[in-house]
Amino acid sequence: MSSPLNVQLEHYEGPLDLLLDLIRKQEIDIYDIPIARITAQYLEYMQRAAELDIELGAEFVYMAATLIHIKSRMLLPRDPALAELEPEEDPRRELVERLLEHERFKHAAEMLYQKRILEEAVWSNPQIHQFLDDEEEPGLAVTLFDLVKVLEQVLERARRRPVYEVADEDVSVPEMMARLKELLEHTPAGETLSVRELFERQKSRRAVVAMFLAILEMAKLQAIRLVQKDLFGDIAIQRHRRFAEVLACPEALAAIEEGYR
Amino acid sequence: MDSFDANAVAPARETDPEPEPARDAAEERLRAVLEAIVYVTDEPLTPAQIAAALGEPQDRIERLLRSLVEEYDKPHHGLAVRLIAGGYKMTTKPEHHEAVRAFVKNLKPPLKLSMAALETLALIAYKQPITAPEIMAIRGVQGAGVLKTLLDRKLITTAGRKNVVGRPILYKTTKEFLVQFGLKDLSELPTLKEFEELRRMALEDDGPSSAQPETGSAPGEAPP
Amino acid sequence: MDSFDANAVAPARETDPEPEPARDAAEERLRAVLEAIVYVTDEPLTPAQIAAALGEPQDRIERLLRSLVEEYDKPHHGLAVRLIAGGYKMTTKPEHHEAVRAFVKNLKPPLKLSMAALETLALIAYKQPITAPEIMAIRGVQGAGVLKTLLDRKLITTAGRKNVVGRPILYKTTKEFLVQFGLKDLSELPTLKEFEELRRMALEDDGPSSAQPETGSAPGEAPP
Repeated sequence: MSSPLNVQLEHYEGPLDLLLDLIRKQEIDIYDIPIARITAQYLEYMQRAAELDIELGAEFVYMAATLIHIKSRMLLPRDPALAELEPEEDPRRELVERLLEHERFKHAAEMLYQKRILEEAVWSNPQIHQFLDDEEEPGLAVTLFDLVKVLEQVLERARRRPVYEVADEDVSVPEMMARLKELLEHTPAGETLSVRELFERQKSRRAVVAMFLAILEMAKLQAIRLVQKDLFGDIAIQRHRRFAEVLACPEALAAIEEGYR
Repeated sequence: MDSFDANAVAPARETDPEPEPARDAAEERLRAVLEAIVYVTDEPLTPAQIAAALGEPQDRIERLLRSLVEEYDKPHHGLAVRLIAGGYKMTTKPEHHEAVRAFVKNLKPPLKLSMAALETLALIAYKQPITAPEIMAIRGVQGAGVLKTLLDRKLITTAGRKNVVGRPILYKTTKEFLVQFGLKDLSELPTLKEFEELRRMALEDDGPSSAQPETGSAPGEAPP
Repeated sequence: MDSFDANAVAPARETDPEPEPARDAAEERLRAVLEAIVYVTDEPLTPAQIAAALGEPQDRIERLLRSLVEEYDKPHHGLAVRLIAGGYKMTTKPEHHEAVRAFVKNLKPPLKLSMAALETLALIAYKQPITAPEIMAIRGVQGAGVLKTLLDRKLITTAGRKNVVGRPILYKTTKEFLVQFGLKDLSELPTLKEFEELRRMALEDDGPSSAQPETGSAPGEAPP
């Protein structure tokens, strides 16, 4: 049996690629595929792949079954009476159509590839910014896909954020300190919390005040450090290196609690 | 001097039997404005957009844009006015890429797409709107994974849902797709029928008998 | 056709008493390259810089750049090649600035949204009807201005009030939202589950091989 596979085992994206390659390499008329020969070659490829421990997807197995099925249908003698009533369709037809369609898209993909090479050799230098007003905020053009992607990101962010929001807005400074402590414990080392964001997340004036005092108390205890990168920039909270030590000390916390009673 | 140029630059007018000098001056000016506009904008602009914004009849705009395309098409120009995604856009010509590349400040990131991604993209371009299961069925591979890459790069987008069981999402190509591949519109993709004909012609030419010499491993040869 | 172009386009050559066709083609090509270079760079380039990069004599480059300046100086061009600070640069002509500015203003901008607006819109789209405090709670930041942007753009609208303390306003997406995103109705929004599915498939597919274009499948071959 002649084999076009005698050099090396090529990689095929899928069974259709393999079949097409077998057909084209041997210059077989695709409208009249010698199904027995092609099936044998196809199975040989699978066999070799197995020997080389190359894992082929389930679709390769499925195609093998399809080929064998077609082969058996072609071997079966037709009932002449039935053939007259209802001329049987060539069992290969559906496969041939799929192969042709597959090949068309391969060609189209190659054409796109060529087009892309051409576009990569081309530059544009639009000067529209010279005619736009400065205050126009740079934005992003948006698709529906962006929308769901962004939703996923927001929800993911929300999920990772420790829950500390309370329905009860009557929150005390020590309680707020405890929450801040928990938040900081969940903040990776070296990263900071934004003071502005902390304030923005508070739902009531009281909570904002409590948060403010909690930050000051913790800074005083040297449990946290406040950092401001630029003048008037956002203030960030960092764990002080004594963070754990200080907050593990019950007396200090009790004293603060007493102070706010 | 001026009349010489006017004749030289606008091949569209060559077909015009009687040149009217008065109209020509206005035309010349409008064409100059169009040149400036095409130069300035980043998105390909459709003649309709330009006509509306300038308050000019669309056919006039279209005619002048075409004459701009022709003018820049000449070999003495290193720039081109191109019809991409239904609109006009100025770019350098690809044949000068080697010289131009040295002067480009911000190199655009290459659009690296695998052949599988390109095939899927081609498939969507031809069959749109199409669902992921349909794509898988045609490609014969369990691989709709490239869809996310294509979505991320804004080459495709969603196009509603198909009214079948499971209501799968439909996908279609975007304007960005046309821009990235420098296509006028989808019709510029060779039709599937054309492929079919090419294939048939190739078959007829080669004939079933004439084995081509360049295919190294002739089927008749013995295996190892 | 070619000879017509060659005569028509190069006014520099008009002063040239004896046109040499062989040199002309090379000159034409070099001038085209210069046009592309002057277009592509933002900083004015000196003839010395260009000459060095292209490996051409500087006087030749200078002569061709001057001829480019002359060519674009003609009234049918809306662009100009100008000598600024000892270097050459392509710009629009000042006399067309008003027209171009008016044009840019009239262009309908595409749907552009800031990240904050996009996040808020996504939340409203998927969780509607939803209140401002609820949006804030999920996003973790306050974004009062964003709601106004979305309301102004008619992408969202109010949907009554929620029966909780403070009776906050509920928001929902509008018909305009559907139009902008090409949706028939909200059920056509892709679900998070579908999105995750896409990502999962992408992870599976983009395993070891398909991240890079495959050299095996011979993309270099010309399509028929």
